[in-house]
Amino acid sequence: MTAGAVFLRAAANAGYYGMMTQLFGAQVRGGESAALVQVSTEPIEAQPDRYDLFVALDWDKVEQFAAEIPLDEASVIVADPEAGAVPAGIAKSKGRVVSLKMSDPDAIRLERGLYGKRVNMFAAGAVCALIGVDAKHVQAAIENIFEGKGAELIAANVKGAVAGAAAAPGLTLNFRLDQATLAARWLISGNQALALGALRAGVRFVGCYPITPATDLVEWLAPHLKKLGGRLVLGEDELAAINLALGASYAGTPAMTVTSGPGFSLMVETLGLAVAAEIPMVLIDVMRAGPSTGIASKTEQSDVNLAIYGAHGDAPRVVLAPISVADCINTAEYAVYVAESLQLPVIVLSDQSLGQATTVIDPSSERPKPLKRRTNGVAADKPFKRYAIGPDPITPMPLPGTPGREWVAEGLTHSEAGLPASGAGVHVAQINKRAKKVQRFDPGKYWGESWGEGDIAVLAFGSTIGPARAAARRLAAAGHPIRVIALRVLSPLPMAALARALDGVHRIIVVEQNHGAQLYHHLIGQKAIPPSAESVARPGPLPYRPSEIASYVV
Amino acid sequence: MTAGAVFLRAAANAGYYGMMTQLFGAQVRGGESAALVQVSTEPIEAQPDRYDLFVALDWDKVEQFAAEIPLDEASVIVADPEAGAVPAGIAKSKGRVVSLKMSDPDAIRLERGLYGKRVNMFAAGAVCALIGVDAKHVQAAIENIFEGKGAELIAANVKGAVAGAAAAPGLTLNFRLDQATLAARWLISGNQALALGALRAGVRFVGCYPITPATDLVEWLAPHLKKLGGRLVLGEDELAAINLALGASYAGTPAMTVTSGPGFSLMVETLGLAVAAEIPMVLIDVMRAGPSTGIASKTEQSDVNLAIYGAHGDAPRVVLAPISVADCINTAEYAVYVAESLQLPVIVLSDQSLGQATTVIDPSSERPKPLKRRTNGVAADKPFKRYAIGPDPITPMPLPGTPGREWVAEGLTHSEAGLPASGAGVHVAQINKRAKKVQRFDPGKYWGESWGEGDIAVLAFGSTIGPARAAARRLAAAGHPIRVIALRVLSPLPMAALARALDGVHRIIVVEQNHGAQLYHHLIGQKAIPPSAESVARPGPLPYRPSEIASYVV
Amino acid sequence: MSDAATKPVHDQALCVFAAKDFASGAHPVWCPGCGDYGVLAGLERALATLGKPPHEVVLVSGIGCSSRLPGYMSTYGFHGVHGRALPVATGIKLVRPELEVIAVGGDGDGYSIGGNHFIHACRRNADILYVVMDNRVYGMTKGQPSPTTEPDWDSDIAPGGIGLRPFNPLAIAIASGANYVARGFSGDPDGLANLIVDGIRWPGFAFIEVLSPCITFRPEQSEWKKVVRPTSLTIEQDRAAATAWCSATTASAWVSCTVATARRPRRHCSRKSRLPISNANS
Amino acid sequence: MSDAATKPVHDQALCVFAAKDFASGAHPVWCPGCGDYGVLAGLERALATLGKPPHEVVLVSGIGCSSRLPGYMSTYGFHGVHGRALPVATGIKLVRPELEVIAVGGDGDGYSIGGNHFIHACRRNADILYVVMDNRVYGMTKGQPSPTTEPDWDSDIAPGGIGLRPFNPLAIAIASGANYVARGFSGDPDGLANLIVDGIRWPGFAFIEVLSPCITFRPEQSEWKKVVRPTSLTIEQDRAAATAWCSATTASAWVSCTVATARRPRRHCSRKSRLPISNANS
Ligand SMILES: Cc1ncc(C[n+]2csc(CCOP(=O)(O)OP(=O)(O)O)c2C)c(N)n1
Ligand SMILES: Cc1ncc(C[n+]2csc(CCOP(=O)(O)OP(=O)(O)O)c2C)c(N)n1
Ligand code: SF4
Ligand code: SF4
Ligand SMILES: [Mg+2]
Ligand SMILES: [Mg+2]
Repeated sequence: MTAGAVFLRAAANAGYYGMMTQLFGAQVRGGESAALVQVSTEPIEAQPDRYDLFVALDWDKVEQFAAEIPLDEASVIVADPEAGAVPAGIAKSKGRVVSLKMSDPDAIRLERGLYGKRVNMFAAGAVCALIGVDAKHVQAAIENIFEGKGAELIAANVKGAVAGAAAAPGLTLNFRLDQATLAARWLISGNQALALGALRAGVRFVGCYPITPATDLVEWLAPHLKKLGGRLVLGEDELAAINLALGASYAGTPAMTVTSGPGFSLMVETLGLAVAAEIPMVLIDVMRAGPSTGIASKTEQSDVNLAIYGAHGDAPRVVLAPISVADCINTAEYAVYVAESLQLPVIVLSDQSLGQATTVIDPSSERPKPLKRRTNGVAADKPFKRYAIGPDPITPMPLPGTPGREWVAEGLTHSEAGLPASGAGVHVAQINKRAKKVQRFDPGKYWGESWGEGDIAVLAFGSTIGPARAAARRLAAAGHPIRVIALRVLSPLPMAALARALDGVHRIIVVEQNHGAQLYHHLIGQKAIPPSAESVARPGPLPYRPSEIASYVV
Repeated sequence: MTAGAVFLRAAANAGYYGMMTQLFGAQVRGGESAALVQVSTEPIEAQPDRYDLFVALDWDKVEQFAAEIPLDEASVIVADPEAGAVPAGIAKSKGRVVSLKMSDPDAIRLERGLYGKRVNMFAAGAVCALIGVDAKHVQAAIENIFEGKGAELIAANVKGAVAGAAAAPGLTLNFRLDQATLAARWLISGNQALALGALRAGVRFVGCYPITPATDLVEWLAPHLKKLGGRLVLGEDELAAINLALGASYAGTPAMTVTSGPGFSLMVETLGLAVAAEIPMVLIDVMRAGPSTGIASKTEQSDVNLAIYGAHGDAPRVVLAPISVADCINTAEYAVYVAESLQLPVIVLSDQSLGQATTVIDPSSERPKPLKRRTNGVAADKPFKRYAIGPDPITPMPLPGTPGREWVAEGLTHSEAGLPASGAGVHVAQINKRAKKVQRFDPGKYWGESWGEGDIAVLAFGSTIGPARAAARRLAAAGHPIRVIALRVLSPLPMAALARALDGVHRIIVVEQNHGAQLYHHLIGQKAIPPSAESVARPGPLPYRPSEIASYVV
Repeated sequence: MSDAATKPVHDQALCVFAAKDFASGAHPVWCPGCGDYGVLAGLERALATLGKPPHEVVLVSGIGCSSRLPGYMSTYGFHGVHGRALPVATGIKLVRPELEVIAVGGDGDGYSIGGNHFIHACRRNADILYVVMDNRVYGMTKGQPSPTTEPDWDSDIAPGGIGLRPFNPLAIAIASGANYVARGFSGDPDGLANLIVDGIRWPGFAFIEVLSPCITFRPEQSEWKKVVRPTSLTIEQDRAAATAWCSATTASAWVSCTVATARRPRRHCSRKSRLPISNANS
Repeated sequence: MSDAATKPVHDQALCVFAAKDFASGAHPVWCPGCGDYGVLAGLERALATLGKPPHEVVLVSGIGCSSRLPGYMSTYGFHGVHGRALPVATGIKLVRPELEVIAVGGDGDGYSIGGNHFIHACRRNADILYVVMDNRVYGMTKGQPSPTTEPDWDSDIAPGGIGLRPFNPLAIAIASGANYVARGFSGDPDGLANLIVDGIRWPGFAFIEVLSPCITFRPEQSEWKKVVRPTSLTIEQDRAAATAWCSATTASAWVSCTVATARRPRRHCSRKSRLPISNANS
């Protein structure tokens, strides 16, 4: 892991783009693992069809990762001969095996224990040298990653990397990349990017309960929130987490909860309350493989149905999905603004694949326009009409503490003044009010994005957009231009924008990572695409490869 | 209330069909209320467009019920002149007002206190006499309803009814019904009928938590379960309730949980577990007006989305809806068989309108064919392959206690032996296994029902079927024959049967009681009906009237 | 016990509000005679005594007859879903510490579906007051046994009685780390108002269990008013009461909670907070 | 304490199984050195001692490192969702009283998300055993403070410490009405096996809190084995220990639960059941 991190950071320091994802074995901690790193002079948004280079530190249980680390005859497998024979699952790729002595038999026990990562650093140093990353960038990366761990440890690791770099030329491999262009870039994961966006938008309260793969999002957020005077509260469960957030939001602080599938399922009752009582809140779901506990650490996009349709009763909400790791920042920021301005829950559907991919991004200078919640109730007759029915379905929600505007947030069917009521008139009026907020919601240019031309369109969301775009580039290069349409707003569907994006398209292919073709059926059910549209849907845990999409299209 | 019950039971005793629904004011207990009773020589399945007779015992806060008690110029309003003037909300119906002295100013305080229902009984007696129900049936009804309350109370109530009957001729009203045909019929509510069906199917364990309008279902069930050696356990919350049921089912006892919207929302996480671990269970949702706490005591059909799509991940389940109060028995029984045989959760979507309508039904002699769960695992290698992948997606689940067949029910992605696994192969294999069980599920004739001919079809489910059929009868009589198609299986949609039922139809109208047209979009999304189909959807709490549907159709 | 919490209740300087200023004017849905009217009165009086203006008070509740209370007061309110009042109240208080946040509800809402939030609120120790109107029944759903219901109470859903030992809110609150634990009686709104004032002033989580009869589904509870003995206000005056109090606040607090002790005003079981107050994690 | 519960543990007549007969053979995902291995060993030994065949035993768990345990045993099992082991176990036991039903899990699973089921299982008193492997951390999610975590334990999610008084499982169990409450240590699988045998034989709900170190996220817990002092087996032999035991089982049980008391075998805090056993409502 650390080897991958050093490699990626060194490459980033040298001006390359890159992305790292990680694989872990079954053991909770300390078992086998693998870091998958790509570097390029171009931005990277998806895992590749194949890897060029495979460096084995040891072979222990590595075969379980074979499906996730595609290799072929053109791949090079670097391994320490002392680690033993290449296991069958890796060897069957027919990749060329190159020997490299990495372990230092002379290292004293203390060195191996205390500085145990030296083999890793050797590998990192060697790979950096192979692609042409300067030693100074490697050193800087090591200093950054081992910051605070002491000079001794850093020196030992640098020593390992230097040894690796020295050994690299002996391999006579050519993986040298073109010269990179230096620019101010960020090394960030999707989870961190979502957290950052939420902070930017003013979120200062987070109610949460740990759950993989969303925990690192809140762990990253915790110290930052603290610095900004905000609060992160660990609830006793997800029911507490979402209700804590809802309370804080009612009290005037933009608030959020962060979870993954199982926690999300537990939250839908209170989600309905946020709809009915019209309280803004953001719920981030970093999707993992389901159903039930599923595979906690692996990706899937199978909570689409729950996000759009979860909760009893008619409970309209807004569902967004980030378009890329970089876009996580803007989508999160936008989500908060939508929630605050429409006074309803906004769900952000990310997934493990986006969330835990550490990526070099070009930070965008453009940010969503801030939108605030309306708190300035008009001079009130008593009682204050929090839920007034009128031309504008969005009605002011004064902050508690405001004199003369006292109101009760109400989850029962209620009158304009927020008192429980059970007549047909009030019930329908309030349902219409809430529905109108969503119907009239116009995301403008935030509806999604569209690239390319041609009469075939691949429609995707979240982490399937990257591979779809990579597939499109490949197809275009082969003379088959297609469009890629990325939906940021999954619900309510941006019908007009989508229709424009689909103009002139004769074949629509909806690509998503779940078994039920959840987005596809949603799009058809809402008449956003015709029943003749095609579906490419399969569950996780493997990420889509560009070739998988490209080969379906042609 | 008691007056309505006596009237309905007396009419039933006399051989009439009938249905009673009840209205309550805001006060938790002891406030204003109204009983809506219909009687007829034909079976009744829906609330009418108008009522013939309105008997006011007092006028206190009665106007709040006006929308739910449609009256017109042809209606007769019977009231005690001492109760004061007819309130505007009732008077505006222009119904003819007839005076009838009901209260007995000479009744001593004890009589009014202890036998306080005498005014009610006077009214019941009078109404029974008006439609021609013999006094002996009234007396039997009173004896039945006040059973165990003592002879003195019964005598006093009978006295009141007799007085009412004696006063009836003086009103010179003609509401006399045709002679009824006596038959063995049942007076039962939809909730009771569901409970009965579940018991018939062998449900012997219920985990529940009280919630209106599902509580009376389990309250009716409790003593019966006890008698049959079963158990009803009141959980500390809905999370406990569904997990209690799941545990009991795993252990071999057909088990069920019963709830309404808010409780259902809390249950979807465990619902996903039942899917993943393949444990049979039945979840009855007696729908009420939502979202959130909504209107607890009023009807709506707005949990369709949650029932079909609730739970994170791909979690295929079966969703059924009873076709009528009488059908609640068979649908519940069938639900249990489907759950047991497919080893998955089956949701029964009833609603307050069906559940709390006390109805005279002809019990059906036909019952669903029993289906049992497969417990006889083949002679096992160790470990036992509970989740074996093979041609049949339904694999035996031996009961705990069976030697040599030990297995672990598992909610994580698991191997055939039920051990947690995270590879793509096992994940996809198990997802496919679960999906296949649902895809191959063939409900046969239980898919739904269809009545009538013509090229217009009204498609409905649950409590909207009754008014749709009433509308169809009216339209047919007026020379506009239409079809009514009732779906019992809402998911997976019975595509072939539905296509047959729709054969030759040019206009499809989906009628449902929610704002979002949830069933309609589901049908379109699954391509069961074309996008050109029409939707009639509105929320509760008012029941659909036949005229509402008829006037949309033509 | 801090100074704030032992201040005399009727501090005239603060009394710029009357109890009626805290009434919303909405007509309660409660049955005539319901104990919750007394709790409403007690709350109104306590807030008047404290002199906090209505707009600086937030009442938070779940679902149940008792949970309807926020709608009947002129303060801000949050009538959420069943069982979740405490996390909502905590969220409000943490971001707006200057507001007076009071969670209210019933025994079903608080001890059954809300039980987990209850025990964790006790340890989280946010500066909120929690008032539970315990009628030992689910009133709103028409009479099922709650966690505090006597094991032999007959009902439709549990014929012959639920057969479970009742949940002991005071003992569990103490075991969970609550510092202010008291019990009041809705039949004594003034005594209750005193407890509420104390509880609000208490610098941390304060819990008041109020015996509040459900006259509709537990009509026998109307007898409570006879069983609740008036005891001397200053227990030090009364050796026997002092002894009883002592034992009640230590080991056996959780077995000796009978109705007879209900009206002892300021019956706090307080332990010095071992941790800073209002530290509902950072 | 009933006779069954005080029977000597090594009743040879019953020992027709060896501990290894209860191992599934699956390789645990636990980190090498995790305390849960000791609990697994203790359970295997206890079941061998009891002589129940594997197929008559059902192990029920939620989610967490500790909750993976059922997969490592050769019995029937139910690995459900996070926090819900107890209602599942109760459902199983109520319909199949002849099966031995044991719920296991962690401090997060049992005291955090599962806290409500915990307190209600104590009062419901179904005849099941509940073993919590308490490592004062969420291990599976990589190191966040659980309800039992010390307030000053630093972690990414709560920098500087969560700042809350720890949840006291023993005190809460007792306050909630549990009759059999004990604490064991995973570093002493034999002592633990004794407790488990006792707990299974106990005719009602039995709760064993096991200190089970997480050597990965709480490496300092490997010191526990040093702090856990061996105390004389029969406390009557030791006046000081007896006194300490006494106070620990009464009022202050919930403040004196330090690691030092962890290894006292058969440290039951038992009160005579006030209600019939296994009465998890009718
Ligand atoms: C999630 C959920 N489950 C169940 C209900 C139904 N319900 C409403 S109030 C209530 C119990 C109320 O009891 P309690 O809190 O004691 O209040 P009381 O009516 O006795 O004052 C229940 C179970 C609900 N509204 N939501
Ligand atoms: C509903 C839900 N929320 C959160 C999680 C994530 N999660 C898995 S295990 C766990 C905590 C485990 O802690 P503990 O029970 O103490 O077990 P340990 O791993 O320490 O043995 C959490 C929060 C989940 N799986 N499901
Ligand atoms: S049912 Fe009971 S608790 Fe509810 S309002 Fe009536 S008396 Fe009060
Ligand atoms: S993380 Fe901790 S609790 Fe989990 S297996 Fe490793 S040592 Fe055990
Ligand atoms: Mg109550
Ligand atoms: Mg733990």
